[in-house]
Amino acid sequence: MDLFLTQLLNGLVYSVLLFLVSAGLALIFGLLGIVNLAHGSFFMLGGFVALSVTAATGSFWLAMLLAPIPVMAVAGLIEVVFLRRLYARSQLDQVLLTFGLSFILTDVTETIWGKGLSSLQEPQGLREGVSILGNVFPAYRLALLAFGFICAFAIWLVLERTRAGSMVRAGVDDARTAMGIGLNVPALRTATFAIGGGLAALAGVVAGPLLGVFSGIDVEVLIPAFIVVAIGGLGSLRGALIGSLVIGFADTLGKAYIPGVSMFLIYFAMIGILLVRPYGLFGQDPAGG
Amino acid sequence: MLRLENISKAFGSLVVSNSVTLDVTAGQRHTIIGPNGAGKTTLINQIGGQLSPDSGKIFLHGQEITRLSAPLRARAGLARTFQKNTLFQALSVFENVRLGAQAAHGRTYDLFRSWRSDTGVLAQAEQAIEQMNLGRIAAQPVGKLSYGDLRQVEVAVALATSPTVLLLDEPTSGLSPSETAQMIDVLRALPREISILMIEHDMEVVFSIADHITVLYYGEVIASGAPRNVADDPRVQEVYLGAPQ
Amino acid sequence: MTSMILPPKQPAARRFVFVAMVLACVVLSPLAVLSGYGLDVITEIMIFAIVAVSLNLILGYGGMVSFGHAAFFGLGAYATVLISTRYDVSPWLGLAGGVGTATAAAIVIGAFCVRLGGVGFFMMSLAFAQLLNSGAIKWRPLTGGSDGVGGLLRPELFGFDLSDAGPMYLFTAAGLVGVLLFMRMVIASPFGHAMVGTRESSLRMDAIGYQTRRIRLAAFAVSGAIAGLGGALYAFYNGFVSPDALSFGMSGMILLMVILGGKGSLLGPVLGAGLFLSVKNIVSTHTSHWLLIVGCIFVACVMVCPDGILGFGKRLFRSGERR
Amino acid sequence: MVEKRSQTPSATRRGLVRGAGLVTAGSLVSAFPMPAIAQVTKSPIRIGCLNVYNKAGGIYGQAIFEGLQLYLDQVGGKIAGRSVELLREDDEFNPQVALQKARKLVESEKIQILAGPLGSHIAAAIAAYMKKAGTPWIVTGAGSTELTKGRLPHMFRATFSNWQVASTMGAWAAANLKREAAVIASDYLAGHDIADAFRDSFVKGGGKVVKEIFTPPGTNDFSAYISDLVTSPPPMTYVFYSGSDAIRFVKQYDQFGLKAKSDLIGFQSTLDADTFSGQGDSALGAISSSIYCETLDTPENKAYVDLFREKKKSYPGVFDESGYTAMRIIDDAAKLIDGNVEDDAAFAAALAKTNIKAPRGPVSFDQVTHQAIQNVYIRKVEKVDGVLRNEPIATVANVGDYPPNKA
Repeated sequence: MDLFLTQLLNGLVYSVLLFLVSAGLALIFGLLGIVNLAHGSFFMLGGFVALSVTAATGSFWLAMLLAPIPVMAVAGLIEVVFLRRLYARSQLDQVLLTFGLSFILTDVTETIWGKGLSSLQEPQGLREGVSILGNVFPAYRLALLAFGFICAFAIWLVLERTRAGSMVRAGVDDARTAMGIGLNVPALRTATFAIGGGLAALAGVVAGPLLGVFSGIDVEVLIPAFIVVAIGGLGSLRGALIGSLVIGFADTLGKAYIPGVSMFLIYFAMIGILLVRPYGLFGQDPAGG
Repeated sequence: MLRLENISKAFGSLVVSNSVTLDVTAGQRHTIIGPNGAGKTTLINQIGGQLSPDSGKIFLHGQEITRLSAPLRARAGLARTFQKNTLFQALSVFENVRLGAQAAHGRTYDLFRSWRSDTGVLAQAEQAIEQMNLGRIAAQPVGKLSYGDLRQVEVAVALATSPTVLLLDEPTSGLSPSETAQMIDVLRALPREISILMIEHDMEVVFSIADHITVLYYGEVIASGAPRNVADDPRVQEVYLGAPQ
Repeated sequence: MTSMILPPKQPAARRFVFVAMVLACVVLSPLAVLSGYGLDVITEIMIFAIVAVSLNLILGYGGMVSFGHAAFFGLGAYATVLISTRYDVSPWLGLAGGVGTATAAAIVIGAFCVRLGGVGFFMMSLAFAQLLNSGAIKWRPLTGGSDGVGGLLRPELFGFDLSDAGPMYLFTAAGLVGVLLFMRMVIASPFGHAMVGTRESSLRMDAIGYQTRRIRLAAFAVSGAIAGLGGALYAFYNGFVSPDALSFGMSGMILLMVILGGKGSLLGPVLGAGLFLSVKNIVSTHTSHWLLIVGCIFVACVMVCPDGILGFGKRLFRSGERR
Repeated sequence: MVEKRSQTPSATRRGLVRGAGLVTAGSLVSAFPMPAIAQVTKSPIRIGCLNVYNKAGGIYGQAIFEGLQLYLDQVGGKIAGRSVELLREDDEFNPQVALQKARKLVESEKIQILAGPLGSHIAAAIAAYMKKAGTPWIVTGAGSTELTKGRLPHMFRATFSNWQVASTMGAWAAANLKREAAVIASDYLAGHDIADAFRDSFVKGGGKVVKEIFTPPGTNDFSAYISDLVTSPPPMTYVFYSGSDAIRFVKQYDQFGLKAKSDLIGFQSTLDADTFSGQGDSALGAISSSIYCETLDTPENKAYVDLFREKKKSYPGVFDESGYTAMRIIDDAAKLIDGNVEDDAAFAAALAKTNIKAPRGPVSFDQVTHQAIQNVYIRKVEKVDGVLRNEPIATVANVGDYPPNKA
């Protein structure tokens, strides 16, 4: 296979990984208006829970299924105990709260699982390479690619095509009206935050075989995820997808062809796009107009 | 003083200003009336510079200001009030008004002097406060004022910038009858050096202040002239009172 | 002027003497009590107090939430070290260069950031800080990459060798007092009021004739310059700087100091810096659960006293008075 | 000695304590009342443990600390009849913080010896200060070749130097493996240091480096670099990574099928006991050089590994052993001067005389640069009883310091 095509494929895989991380972030911002700096911690927590599940059962698939559940519980709890009191406050307070929570979650994770470096093993059957036009490409990465697009489609389907989705969107558009027509907005918010956290945890599990599972990965994934949502438009899932593609390709192709400036490329992209479109590619001016 | 020529503006397919032309002459008390959704506030926003028109021209003292930013229009002598509360919540009434005076007269980029030292600004602010009879609440934070007081502070802040043209966006909306009467008195007492363009719903206010009325209907001027003439205009009656009687 | 409207002025002269005496006691007493390491710790606190004060200018008074303030701190430090060591000139020139570089960068970066409000500002400031951080890591020949760059020797001042803890402490204290006096002046100046007005309602500021972007940019530049001074002092203090000085974590730490102490007050950030670094110095030696404690401070601060310790104290004091 | 003391009159308490130590060592007792001296000798020995304990490098800092502790526990918590206090300070892998913490340990905590740090940039940052302070300093982790060039009189590197480990591999690989190699390493001081050392000796041995890649620390995804190698695979690839980067790289190297085409060889941290759990079978068969190998068949090592495995399930890595041996060296030196560790100069002189059989093999110090002279092992990753381990396949005995450092 042509080297360029391989690099494109690498870029696509990295984009999918970024999308899985940033989708939850975008969801939470879009629906709750919260810049969640603890999002990386949910990702990390998902990986560690999966580590325990695979250690106990040996099944990666089971880990994928189970790991998001406790993380969702933690996220839900955070929403009920802390965030619920902060919706009326400034965005700064929410940022600071989640920043503080990320420290706490890191410490808790290290206390439970230690500081060691671990990684998840790919599920049986996806460990080998697949030959594409004469070159080996890891089967797991191809599976991840497919999984990412399925996830994107599923999220879109749920939000746009189901009753639950329209309830959530109504709650976003106008909390008071939504309450007026009998929706339980506080419960909707808790559920949204929990689902966002669960998505991050799921990303942590499927990224485990590639990125590893260790304390410190939270900040490592948080910053690129932030760039993605800033570029795509805060709160827009479509934006998160496009932003992931922009950053995934810019980063991978940058590393491959212009290694000297590859580190800057993603920041330049972010600054450039924010300049032209201050609210990101698919973002909406919160002030309207 | 202030002249609008063929101002048009649309949000998508919704036309909010349709070739509006109007003139505010020196010292005039010009009032824009019209039913809800007539595009009155949108028009004020275009004059103030908060929105820019799609086409048409705006002149202030004969100078075109269509492309000028809001702060530059303000410096050219155009002041306005807002319907929704955009005052400086954490500051006192006096500080709110003083900021208005400082904009026009002060050295805003002076970091090395106390605000107290700028006596010209202080005098200007005090004058505006006295004009609006706000002395009794001058030291109170704006965030804690009653609605009626807020409307008066709105006008005081605008006056403090020493405008030549004053745009008032429904100065009496939501006021009690006695507060409304007070506001009418205050506005009538303003010197004729200041021309006023005002949006107003309350016909009593309109007829006690205005010497010229323009009627806006779905973004279009359907009548303009002296109060008596406008009141007799059949189209205006149709719009305002429903079917002709 | 009618005194009814203007808030009363305190009798100036006597108050000034009193404040000056208290200040002198506060500044001089550690010299008598503490030795080398203790003075170093307080010196570091004062340096970060300067940086926190600078962030407070745009955050507390200007309402701009920056998550990239480490950019100016780090640039100031880098420029000071690099100018002094690479070009072999007096560290004083390095210090001037550090402040100058930070100011210039603040003007350029600010021009981008002030166009955006709220989360956009937050993101943009973060992006620039990350960009500089990457630059410091990547540009190894100049910056030494992630290993950092050192070799700055503290100069002399009026015959006192700043490489001793005492003179360095006094020099930094003078810097902090100077910055605080400057801040006090700025806050009370017409510009300070315009800044607060912009924070409260930029729509209204526009409408009464202020060019709010320009005001925000000027505030940003002043803030960047002060942060650059903090960075330059830090370069003097440590003789060394690494990309950590430009990092996400550093920006967060500065932000925490401001919030912890109380934003929008003159002394809040100083208090915040002191408290944060003291707790850190004490706690990190005795427990490995340092992160947990920082996190809890953050959360408690947001939940219980969003206006910082200073604000919390004031509220307590007031409610006590009412009873 | 007395002269030196009068040259540096110090009003600090540390100065007084140090002075008292000098007096005892020099047997100039008469001027001081006896109880004061007795008190000094009885007080615990304070050892500063400056390392990174959180963040990415935290596992290594923790390993070193636990190594120190393990030896101390083994000897009953006492060295030369004095109890020992380990004062743990986290340098956060930040040179700025490290310098401050070093000051704190020396001036405020009044330590008699410093053990640490892990980062070469940390060591470089505190070197000037430590030289001025004169407190003995055992380097337990930082490997930069340049560190011993400064010849700090009281600094001893009781662990590897990058040059020792990497250049040994270069020479051995040129002679015993392939003649062409690509080099890929982390883009910071240690990465360049190690790549240079490997390249120099590899080329000297007749090898050729066909490609060099430096990647930013903390790279998430190596696929772009690996794909680049896959298209025209070099016969072997020499790798330096540590921590999470080591795990990611080795796994991704395998996932892309590069391991089958290009032999994976590397620096010790790339393939060590602590990375195996994350790397899994991807590490199998890879070859690395190190000053330590957990399966060495010596009585010292067997006893050590047994002791280690009583506490932990895993096998010890390079940094576990480094901490353990560092404390052993401190113990021996302290005994040599009857526990009078307050005398910096005497303590340093005693440290210089170190000659022990550590788990890693014989260790002594270069008398000029104070770099540990020790064996370097070539190791291969094998699976024994379902557990990955390094097995020694060759030994290069008594490797010293980088020759130019001595010149």
